[in-house]
Amino acid sequence: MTWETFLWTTLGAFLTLCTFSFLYKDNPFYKFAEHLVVGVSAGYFALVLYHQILIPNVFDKIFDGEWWYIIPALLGIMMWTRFSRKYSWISRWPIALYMGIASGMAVPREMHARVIEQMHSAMINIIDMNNIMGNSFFDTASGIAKLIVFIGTLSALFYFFFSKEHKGFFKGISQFGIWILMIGFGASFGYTVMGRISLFVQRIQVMRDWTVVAWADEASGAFAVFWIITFGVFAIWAVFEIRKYLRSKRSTA
Amino acid sequence: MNIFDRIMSFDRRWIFLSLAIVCVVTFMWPFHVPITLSNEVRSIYNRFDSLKEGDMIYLSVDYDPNALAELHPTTYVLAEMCFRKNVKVIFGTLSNLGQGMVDQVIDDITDSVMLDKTYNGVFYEGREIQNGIDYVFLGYKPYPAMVIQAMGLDFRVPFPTDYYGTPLDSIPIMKGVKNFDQCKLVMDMAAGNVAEMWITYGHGNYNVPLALAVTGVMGADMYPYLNSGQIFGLAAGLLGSAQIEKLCDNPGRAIDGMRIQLFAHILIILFIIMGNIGFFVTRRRKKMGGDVR
Amino acid sequence: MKRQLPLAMVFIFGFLMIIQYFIPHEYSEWVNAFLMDWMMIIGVFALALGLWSLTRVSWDKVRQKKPNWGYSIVTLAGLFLMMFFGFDYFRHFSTAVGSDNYMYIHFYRHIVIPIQATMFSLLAFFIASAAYRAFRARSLLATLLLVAALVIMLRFNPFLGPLQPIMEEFSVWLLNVPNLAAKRAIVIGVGLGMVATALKVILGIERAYLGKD
Amino acid sequence: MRLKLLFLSCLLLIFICTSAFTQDEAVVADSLETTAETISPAPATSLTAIDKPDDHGHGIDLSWELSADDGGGLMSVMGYMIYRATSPDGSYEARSGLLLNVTAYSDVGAMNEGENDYMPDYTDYYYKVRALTTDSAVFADSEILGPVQSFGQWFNWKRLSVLLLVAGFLFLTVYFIQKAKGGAKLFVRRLAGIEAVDEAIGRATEMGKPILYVLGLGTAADIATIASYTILSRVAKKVAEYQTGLIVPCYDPIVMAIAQETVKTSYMNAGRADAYNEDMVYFVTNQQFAYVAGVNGVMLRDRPATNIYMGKFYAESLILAETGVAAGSIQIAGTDEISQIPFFVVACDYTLIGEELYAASAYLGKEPLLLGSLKAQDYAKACLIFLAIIGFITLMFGYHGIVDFFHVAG
Repeated sequence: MTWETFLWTTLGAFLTLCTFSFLYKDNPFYKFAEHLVVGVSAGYFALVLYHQILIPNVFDKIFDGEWWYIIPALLGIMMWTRFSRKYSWISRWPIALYMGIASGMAVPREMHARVIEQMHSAMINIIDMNNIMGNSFFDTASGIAKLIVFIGTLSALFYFFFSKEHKGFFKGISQFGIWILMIGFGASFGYTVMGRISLFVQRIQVMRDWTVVAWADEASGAFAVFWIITFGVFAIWAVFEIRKYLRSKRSTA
Repeated sequence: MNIFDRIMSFDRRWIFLSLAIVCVVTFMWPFHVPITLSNEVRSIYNRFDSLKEGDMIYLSVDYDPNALAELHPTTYVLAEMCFRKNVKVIFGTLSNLGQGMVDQVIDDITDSVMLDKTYNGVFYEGREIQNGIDYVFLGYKPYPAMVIQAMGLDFRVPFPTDYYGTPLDSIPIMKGVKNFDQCKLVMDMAAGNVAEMWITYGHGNYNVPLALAVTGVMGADMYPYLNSGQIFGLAAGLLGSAQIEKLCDNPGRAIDGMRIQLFAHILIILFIIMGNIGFFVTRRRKKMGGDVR
Repeated sequence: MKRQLPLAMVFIFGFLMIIQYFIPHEYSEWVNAFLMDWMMIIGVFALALGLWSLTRVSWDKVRQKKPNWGYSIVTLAGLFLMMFFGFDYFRHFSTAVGSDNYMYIHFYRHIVIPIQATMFSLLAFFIASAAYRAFRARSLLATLLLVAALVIMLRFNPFLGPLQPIMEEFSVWLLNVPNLAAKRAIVIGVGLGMVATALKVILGIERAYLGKD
Repeated sequence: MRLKLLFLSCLLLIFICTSAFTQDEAVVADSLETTAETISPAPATSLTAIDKPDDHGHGIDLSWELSADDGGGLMSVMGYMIYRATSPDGSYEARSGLLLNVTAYSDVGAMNEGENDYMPDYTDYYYKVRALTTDSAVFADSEILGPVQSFGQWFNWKRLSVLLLVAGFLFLTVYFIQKAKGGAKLFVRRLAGIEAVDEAIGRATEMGKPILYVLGLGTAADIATIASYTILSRVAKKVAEYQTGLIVPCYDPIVMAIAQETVKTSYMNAGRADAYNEDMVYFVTNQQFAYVAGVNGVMLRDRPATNIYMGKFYAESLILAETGVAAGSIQIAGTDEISQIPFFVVACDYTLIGEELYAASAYLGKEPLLLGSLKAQDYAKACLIFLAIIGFITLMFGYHGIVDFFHVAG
């Protein structure tokens, strides 16, 4: 490993620790990492848009003779009237255009993708399945399971009625609907736990790899210095925290 | 304030700390965890185990780096198992980033065997794993459904040459190998809809004995195919990979990952149980008119 | 002019896009692609507003010496260094221009990626603390939530012994039956809600975003 | 083109070697080859070609009947290929790969001039289908069919059901809005999450702390974000009336611009234009977790009394909500992102699930116009449930009409 890569990866490792320190409480290290990443990522994003959209999709096109790209460019520039108090109403035109296009796009497409497609798959034939009872109690392909999905879907939809008081029969069915919703939420939650733990494991792996590589190489001296400094800084901070804590305890007692 | 009140008003940073400790410790310390074996994974192993020297199988590596954590261990273990048993392997991929995956698997195993004569604790006495003799890598072609159908006719149709540019006819192990009829089984490691294509076109058209290793998310959707007998085995997610590693007696990343997952889950479940006990006890006292603070 | 024209534009472009969906002709495809480009381009220009806002808020903190003002200098420094590297046509670091600039790439790789990945991995902890706090059998609904989550989390636990395969099967059932029903109902409801909201915007009933006068 | 030919010739080569014999005896095949394969097969018949319907042009649909020798007769036909020319006796070029056991094919070319495989509209094309055998020299061409032209359509009939549903929904919306304008009383049931908003603003005022409103990660084009503006405008109005602080960190610059306009309007409506400050609504950054880091910082340092999350949220939902819990804020969330609802349900005090987010604006405003559209939504839902039940029952008796209505092919 060269000194150069050593320094860069060490910076990354240090910032990783800074971010993890947030789990304990808000602290100067986290504040530093947070403010740094906000600035750097905003700058990064600005440049990405500049190089990947503004240049190829606007300037290049206009200069290549597709003059009509001046129109969206002008609309974009109209957004800048927001810098002025007097003319800021002009910025409503591009906003109105944006909202119009977005809403118009959504109407048929969402109707198709969400409502129609889901309705289609909600209506299942439970009879022509050759196993109505299924192979076992928890067979997901059985007719009974399919019937539960169908009834569950409809009752959960009943829960979303807004202009009807949930009373009588209506109450029963929307109650069943909310049971279904809750079981579904619990299941998704439990299912996600596994993936989230592996995110943390990945970070451990990154830190371990960095440690192994750094130790194994000529930069190991600098590596030791890094660890000493990092731990030293964190330790001093911890001592201050503990003292503060003890003092507060004494004062309350 | 008694113990139950303490549980109820417990600082969540203790949870963070214990979770971090559990993860780091289980990560660093390779102790043994029991892994329960499911029938669908066991049947994959049994098929592989019954292969004889000189048999041929097809391994389809249809995932990209995103699913690497879950499926890579399976590919490693199964490929290694075949090499060990002198079973010939045809590698192919239907995912455009899959070539890198196959390359990595082949390189890691062959290099290790070449240098140390061992791979992951398995000793290869006086033997090397050679391209064209122990395995062949066909490479990647787009349009998975078409490729599977064409391979059912003849491997030479979609892949006139292998990944390295050698014509298939001049590769020793491809002599007399025409299509899936000469393969004892097809194992598909898939992230995405390629798995269903293998079922529809591979199994449906050519009746190949097919087993799948898929990502955890896809697992639940694949059970119907298992029940209907379209696939003979199914390994889903990291859990499936870990079971295969265990069955093949070749522990690696999947078992490591499982160990951490398992203990982290147990810890979280313990916390949930503790929270509920605390909740019930304090509630009962509240009902009895006790002092709750 | 200040209010009627924008409302008219929303109406016209909204209906244009609805109609466009039903016309397969290539002219209609061209219009669609062109308008998508418009939205993207307006977004690029609007970014200047965003950067200005970030700069001003940070600078105000520094100037007025608000609490934690020192960190705002870090934000500003990060932002402007990145901009400088990205526009460095004089090749101060003897490397390529623009998004291939050495410093630009390394700042991204070794500052943005580690911090973002770590932020993401905090979820491992938060999912545990959220589970601890919320999964209590307070009511029937909370119990259903709790039981479903527990079953799924126990599905691969070998310490359960003979119960484990049952848990496995039960969790597959939970994911494919009640979970599917819940998701499907939510998707249909959300679809209707979206269409209703979009229609309200097009018809000019929802107009909070346009401002007054 | 060359690839296709290579593909085909390769295939043929292999078939020559292996077709009539078992694979192990491929070597013997050479000597017997000539006797087996000299009779031409029967050609494919009843070739039809029409412009591909419901498309943007540049495509022609073909269909034919299998050759008599495919799967019967001589059993010699193994597949088909489509050939096209621009005049009946011009040079025919292959337009498809080998088609196994099919009787239909769509010949689709590129739309723009200069692209590879460009297929101009309103041009006469002539087609023939070639039935191929294992011997590349033995094949049979169908009769030549033509001329056919391709052209784009002005209505996509496959999407008719979408049009009908959109039109029906539009009708319901307009009808109920008219009815509401006429002064009809419309009932809406209570929604805990919505009522909590008022309460939470009151609490923030008592505590003298600000309210944090997060619009989520959506762009201004996401309908969830649009719904969120409306909620923001109601919240901002109440905040202005109570003179509480408001913090709106934004993820997208256009969202920021619109949110500024929304908040400003609300302050003006509340008669407190002087209290509005441009920096209430500000841009953070457009990278997911960097944004989360920034918002977390606000929660821990400004200690808002209430956090309101409305809009599109992804994996960051739980990070935000748990930090909010640590900071001791009351939290109200609403999102249409299904995978994130469970996390909000678990970590927040009140959650608007899916459609409730879209209904929230009507609730908060209590304007008859908005309530009217809520009523339309309910009627639409009732119709869908009714149709689903009918479809479900008729399906059991083998009638697919309703199910097919809800299937959009293109």
